[in-house]
Amino acid sequence: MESLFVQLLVIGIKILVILGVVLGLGAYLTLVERKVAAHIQRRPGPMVVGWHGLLQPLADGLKLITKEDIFPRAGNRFLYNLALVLALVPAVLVFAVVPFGPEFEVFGVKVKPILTDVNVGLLLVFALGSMTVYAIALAGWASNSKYALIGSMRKAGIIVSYEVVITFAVMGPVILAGTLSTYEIVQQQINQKLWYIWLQPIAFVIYMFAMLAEAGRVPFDIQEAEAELVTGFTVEYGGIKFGLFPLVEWYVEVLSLSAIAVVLFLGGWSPINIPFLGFVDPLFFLGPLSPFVWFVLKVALLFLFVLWLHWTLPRYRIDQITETAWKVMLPLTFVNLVLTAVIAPIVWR
Amino acid sequence: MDYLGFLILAFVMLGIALLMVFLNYLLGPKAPSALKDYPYECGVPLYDKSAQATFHQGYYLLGLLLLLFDIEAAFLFPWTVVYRYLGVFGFVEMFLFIFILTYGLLYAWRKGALDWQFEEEYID
Amino acid sequence: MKIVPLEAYLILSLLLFGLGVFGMIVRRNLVAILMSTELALNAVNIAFVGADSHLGLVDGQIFALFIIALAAVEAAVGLGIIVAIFRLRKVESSDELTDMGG
Amino acid sequence: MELKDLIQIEIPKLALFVPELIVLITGFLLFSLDLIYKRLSHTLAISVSVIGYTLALLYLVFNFDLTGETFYGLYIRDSFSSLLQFFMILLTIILLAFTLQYQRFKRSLYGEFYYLLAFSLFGGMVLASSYNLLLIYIALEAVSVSFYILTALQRRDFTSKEGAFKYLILGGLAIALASYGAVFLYIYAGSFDLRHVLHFNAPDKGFLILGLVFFLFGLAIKIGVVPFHFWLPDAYQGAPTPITAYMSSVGKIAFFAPVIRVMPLVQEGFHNTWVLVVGTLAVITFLYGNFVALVQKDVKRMLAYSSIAHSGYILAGVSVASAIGLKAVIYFLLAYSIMGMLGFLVLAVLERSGSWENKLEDFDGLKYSQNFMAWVFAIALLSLLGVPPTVGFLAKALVFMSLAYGKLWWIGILMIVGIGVSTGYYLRLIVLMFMKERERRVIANPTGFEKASMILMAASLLILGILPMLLWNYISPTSEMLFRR
Amino acid sequence: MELVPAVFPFIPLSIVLPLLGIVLIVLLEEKFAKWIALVFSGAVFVLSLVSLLYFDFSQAQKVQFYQSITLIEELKLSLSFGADGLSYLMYILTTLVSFVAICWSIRDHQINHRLKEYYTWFLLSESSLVGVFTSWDLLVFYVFYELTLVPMFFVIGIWGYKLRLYSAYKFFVYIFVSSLFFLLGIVSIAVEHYRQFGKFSFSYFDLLQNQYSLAFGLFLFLLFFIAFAVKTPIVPFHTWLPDAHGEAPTAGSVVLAAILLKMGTYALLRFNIGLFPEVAVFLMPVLVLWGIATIIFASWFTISQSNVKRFVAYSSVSHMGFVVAGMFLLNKEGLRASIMEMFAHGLTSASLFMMAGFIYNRLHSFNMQALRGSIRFMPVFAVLTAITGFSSMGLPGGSSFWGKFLTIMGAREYTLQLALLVLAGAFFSVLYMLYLLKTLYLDVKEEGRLVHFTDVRGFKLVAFLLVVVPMLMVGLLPFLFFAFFDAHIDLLLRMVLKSLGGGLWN
Repeated sequence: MESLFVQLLVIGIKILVILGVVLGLGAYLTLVERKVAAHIQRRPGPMVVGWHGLLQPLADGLKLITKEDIFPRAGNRFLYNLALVLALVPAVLVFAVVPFGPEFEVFGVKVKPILTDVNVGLLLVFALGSMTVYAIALAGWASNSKYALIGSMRKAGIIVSYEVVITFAVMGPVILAGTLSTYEIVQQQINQKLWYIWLQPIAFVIYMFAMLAEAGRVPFDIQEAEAELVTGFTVEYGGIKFGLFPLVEWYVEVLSLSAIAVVLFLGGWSPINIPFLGFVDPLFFLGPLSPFVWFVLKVALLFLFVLWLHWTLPRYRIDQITETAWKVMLPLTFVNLVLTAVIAPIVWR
Repeated sequence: MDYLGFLILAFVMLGIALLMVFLNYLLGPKAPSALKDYPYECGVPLYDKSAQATFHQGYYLLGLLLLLFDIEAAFLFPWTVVYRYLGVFGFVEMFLFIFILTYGLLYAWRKGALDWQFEEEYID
Repeated sequence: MKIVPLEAYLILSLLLFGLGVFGMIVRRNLVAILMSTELALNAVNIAFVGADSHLGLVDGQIFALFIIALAAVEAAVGLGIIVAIFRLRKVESSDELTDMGG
Repeated sequence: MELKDLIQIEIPKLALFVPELIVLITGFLLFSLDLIYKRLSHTLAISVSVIGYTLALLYLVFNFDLTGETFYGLYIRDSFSSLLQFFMILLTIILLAFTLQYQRFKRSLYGEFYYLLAFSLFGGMVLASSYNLLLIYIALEAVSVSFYILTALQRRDFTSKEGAFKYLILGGLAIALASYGAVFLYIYAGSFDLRHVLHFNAPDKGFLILGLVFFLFGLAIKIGVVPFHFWLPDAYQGAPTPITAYMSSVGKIAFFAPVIRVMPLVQEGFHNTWVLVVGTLAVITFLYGNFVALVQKDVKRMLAYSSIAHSGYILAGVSVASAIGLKAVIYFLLAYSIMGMLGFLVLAVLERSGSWENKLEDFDGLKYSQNFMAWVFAIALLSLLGVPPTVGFLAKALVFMSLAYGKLWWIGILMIVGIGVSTGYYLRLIVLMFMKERERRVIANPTGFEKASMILMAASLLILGILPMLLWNYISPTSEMLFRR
Repeated sequence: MELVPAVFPFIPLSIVLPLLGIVLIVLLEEKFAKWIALVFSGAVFVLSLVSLLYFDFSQAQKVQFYQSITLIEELKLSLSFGADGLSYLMYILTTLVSFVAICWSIRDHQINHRLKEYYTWFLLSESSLVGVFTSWDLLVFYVFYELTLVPMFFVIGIWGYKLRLYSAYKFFVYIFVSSLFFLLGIVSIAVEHYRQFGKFSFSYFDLLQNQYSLAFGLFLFLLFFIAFAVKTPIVPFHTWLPDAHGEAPTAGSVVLAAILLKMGTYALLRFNIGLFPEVAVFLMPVLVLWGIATIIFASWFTISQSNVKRFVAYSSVSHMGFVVAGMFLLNKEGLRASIMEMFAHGLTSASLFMMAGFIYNRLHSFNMQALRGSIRFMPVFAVLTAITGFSSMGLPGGSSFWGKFLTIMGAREYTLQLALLVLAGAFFSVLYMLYLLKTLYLDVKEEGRLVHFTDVRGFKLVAFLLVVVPMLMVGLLPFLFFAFFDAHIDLLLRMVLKSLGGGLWN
């Protein structure tokens, strides 16, 4: 048992890492997106600010911060601001239960690279994920604008639908792992020498779809629908408030959900898996750093996949989105759940 | 103690979020004008003073469905964790549960609750 | 280790419960009344969890889980009835539910 | 300790649970039928329900002596639960004879009706057979939620929705109160089993009394005891009339069952408190119910208030926490379930007449156009009033007897006042039906099934009154058994 | 009390036969209804007369024809029937008057609709009345006691006169509510039996063994008394009676006055005195004076009536005053007087109501002024009325004579003043009856436009004769009737004396 001071120190470092990842990386992901989008569309993207636009996010941020604080008339100022807080805080908090790698020892202190390793970690993820509904509904409501209201209702409807789907989808891996702790789930996958994606392809696909929907990514970005709704529920937000909503929605959430996907299906920090036989690590030369790199790689891969979809697919209608959730995905998750329950004894041993 | 880090992070984030809320107020210019706070309406005058009207009933239905299915999920999670100790008994129980759940879904489907434009007669 | 004494849980839950009942009585909006009943049920949940931490058992949490579920059912039915009421008549507040002289 | 060691699996003794299981399966079958057919054949639905319930009933009858506990002691089958379940199933079967015509007339044919009926019946049956607060809570919700929806199942009828909403809100409050009571009982004894809780001997009984008060107040709302009765008249009036009949009979049995189970467990320590609290509630209930019923113009609402009053009479029996009181209570409960149901069912048939509005004037000279209905209604009313030799009389006599046993003369005298007041409104109906001359055509021809059911019920009111041992021989050992426990 | 088992089920048969009749009436056509009723009530009447042969008058204090079926063992609730002398007398009165009522109805013009129902109610009433007088299980007694309400309620309400709805309502409410106190009393003593002997019982014989403290006994006595005081009725509780009797159809009034009122006094005698002799003694002065007050007030009310039916009804109240006063004198003469008056009043009131009904059929009015001198041209009717009137008045040789005379005797045993009070009451009752007879016989209408009415004949004559002949028998051969109840009176007096340990009201 280390002293309280050491514990606090470790926690502080972890928090700094998370904040760095979320706010720093999150901001830079805007640039990544713009670059990827541009290259998909055969154009260069931001090139002016810095080398290949590397300073673009900073410039954007500065611009947004120095805008005037405008508040729509007849709105509710408290809820208007509360919405922003509610959007930002839970989204970042999800990272508290993301395990970035295996336990290691520095200066005689054992450190788990996860902020809060609790036995209900996964539940925490969904609890926090549900909070976004409040943020969005409040944002739409407090803005007192029909565009905002419609956008927020659509978004809330989608989240509501996919919340159910995603909850049932993750039950497969949980059955296999027998725990809700995110760290333990990864550990189980390593012990069982199995990425759960091999046994849970349906769940994985559904999870990815649900992730897109929750994060408001194409093809499920009907709440934005620039052509009809301008920018949906953020239409009355200005300045940095306007900047933070997409940051949270498009980047932080996608990142966190991708990380959870990696944890659940792709074996977390483990290297490439050959089912039931073992792991092959082409990055062995990195030594103790290799798990972290693997983790980042997998998340990045998923993120890029999302970007790729974003700039490739058209947009669905709201009824198609919700009806797909209830009529196709939810029954599929049920089937998956029963199947998993049947085959689960194979992996327990 | 497990949640200490979580709490600290929560407070830190709360601070950051509040900072963000007031950042524009602190740093931005202050030049109010009559039309700046006018709700966006594609340039035409506002039709309704308040946009906080009641909305499409489909959203209510979605809310109801979420309420029910999410709660069922809450029942399934404990089961998923201890499933390996329950054996066949656990499987049968769960199967019944999922069966009933599926039934409920089918019911909602059949009654049109899942359709965006549902038929009117099922409501009253 | 008991960090929080039982009394604290009970006082909190009683406050919430009282708030729920109070809301049921004074609120006029149908949805708000419904939410008040949910509040009361959640107060019970807090009390159950508190009792569990006091007694070192888990039964109370099971009860709480059931309360959550059935509260959801009740809310669903309640919302359904409210929607039906709205469809028949644009009711603004519970004062207008007086067709039977009640 | 390992998680593994905490888990003990008990294989349920399903033989005990078969009647409930059959009802449940019937419910699911009906549910499936409603799903499969876009336009459900209601005759089919009714046949399926009747067959299912009859099977359950037969099982119950042939295994009446089956007793035992299962589901980790949550569920108990004893003669008490068998008796109550028998009545619940039987009354539900009878009810089904009346629903189709009524709904057809009101254009409220819903497939939901049948399986909600089945589920609420299931809930009621479980409610009658548990000492466990958790199971009581769940069963209570199963019954209540079904009732909320059933109440609202009248197409394009605002009163129906209004009644349902009020029922829902106060029902929700009731559930919250009851579960809050469960918290205190849990804190007191660390268990949800009422037997364990009430026999637990802690020096400080504060939590026990607090818990019991909350728990029973919650149930009191469900039953319709007076300071908490506000939902009842509205819900009863707004609900489709067969449902009102159902709520006043099966619902009442179900909601009274836990109270009856608690009653024998009342200890010496707070016996006086029990008598005072329950007795006072009983008195307020029947006095209020009777006085308010007296001024009602709407007969359905009047019968609803009379239902409140009868809850009061039953509670008066409950206040005497002794074996004779228990017998009186069970007898009264079962008797009321028949006569209350019959009263509402008659209205359900009469409502099919064109301009019928359940107003008092509608009953003028009913005898001339609807001889049969008038007679049946008269028997039901006389039984509700407690005129011998109907079953209602013996029930009241037994309650009086238990009051005499408990030396609660004040309740007895006040109960006479209550009954005296009730004479006013019951007799008024009989006077209107038989002695007013106004010729008014009421066209509501009951079908054969309806007629047979009504004859059966009216006859049973008389027969059980004349030959009380038919019921008594089951009730007496049951209550002795409950007291031994 | 000793029980003598039945050789033949006379009493159960008398209860069941009318019910069988009801079944037939319901099943057959309407035109047969009256004949079925006549046959069945006649059969019961004959049955009761035949049973006279088997009644052992030497042991009239024993309960004879006793039969019992247990309903609930645990509560000792049983259908037990039987008759001691007192019950038996009432039983015969019941079968007689029921038969008379049905005889009368057959040619009653007022009874022209809903015949099936009408006769159903009368047969039901007969059945339940027999049950009342012959039940030895208190709860069963109560059942029959209440059951008598229902037929009369319908009879008043459907075939009555103008105020029939109000009267029916009032009748039912008064008696129903008051008898709930009686019910409370019954169950209380059954529970008291449990306290003292360890088991519940509703059997009269078991309950006789109960002992009560004076305060508790007083409470129970009052519970019983409230019911019977309303039923009897005693003056402040009598207001239902003129309405009910006045508005009922003739046959209904006959049954009401002749038998229903007797239920109250019978029950007072059987239960209040039988079960609580100590309390009866304790309350004796009050109750006797109350009875006398009833006589005087009721007489006063009677004389001020302009409606002849109400007149007769109020006269019934004053007669009941004699019954109550005599009963609570608690000596041999008083009790004899009381029982004789019960029987006699059963006959005279029946006759008087039939008289009123008969005149109504002729004149379509109950107004005293309208019927002045109306019976001049109906000699048979005039004779019958005269006998009835003088009997009721208490003329020696008339049936009521014994009731009044013996009451005065009984009162004299205590003090002269009391006897004088009773005498005053008797005087008043003479007064109003004379007034009635004067109106009927001596007054002449100014217009002098008198029609020759048809005299009484056929079924109505039979009905009249059936009550007038026994009336004469009571007046002239009282000892025949003393044989019925003297033994029972001795038994009661022994109980009273035992509870008292000596002198009365000195």
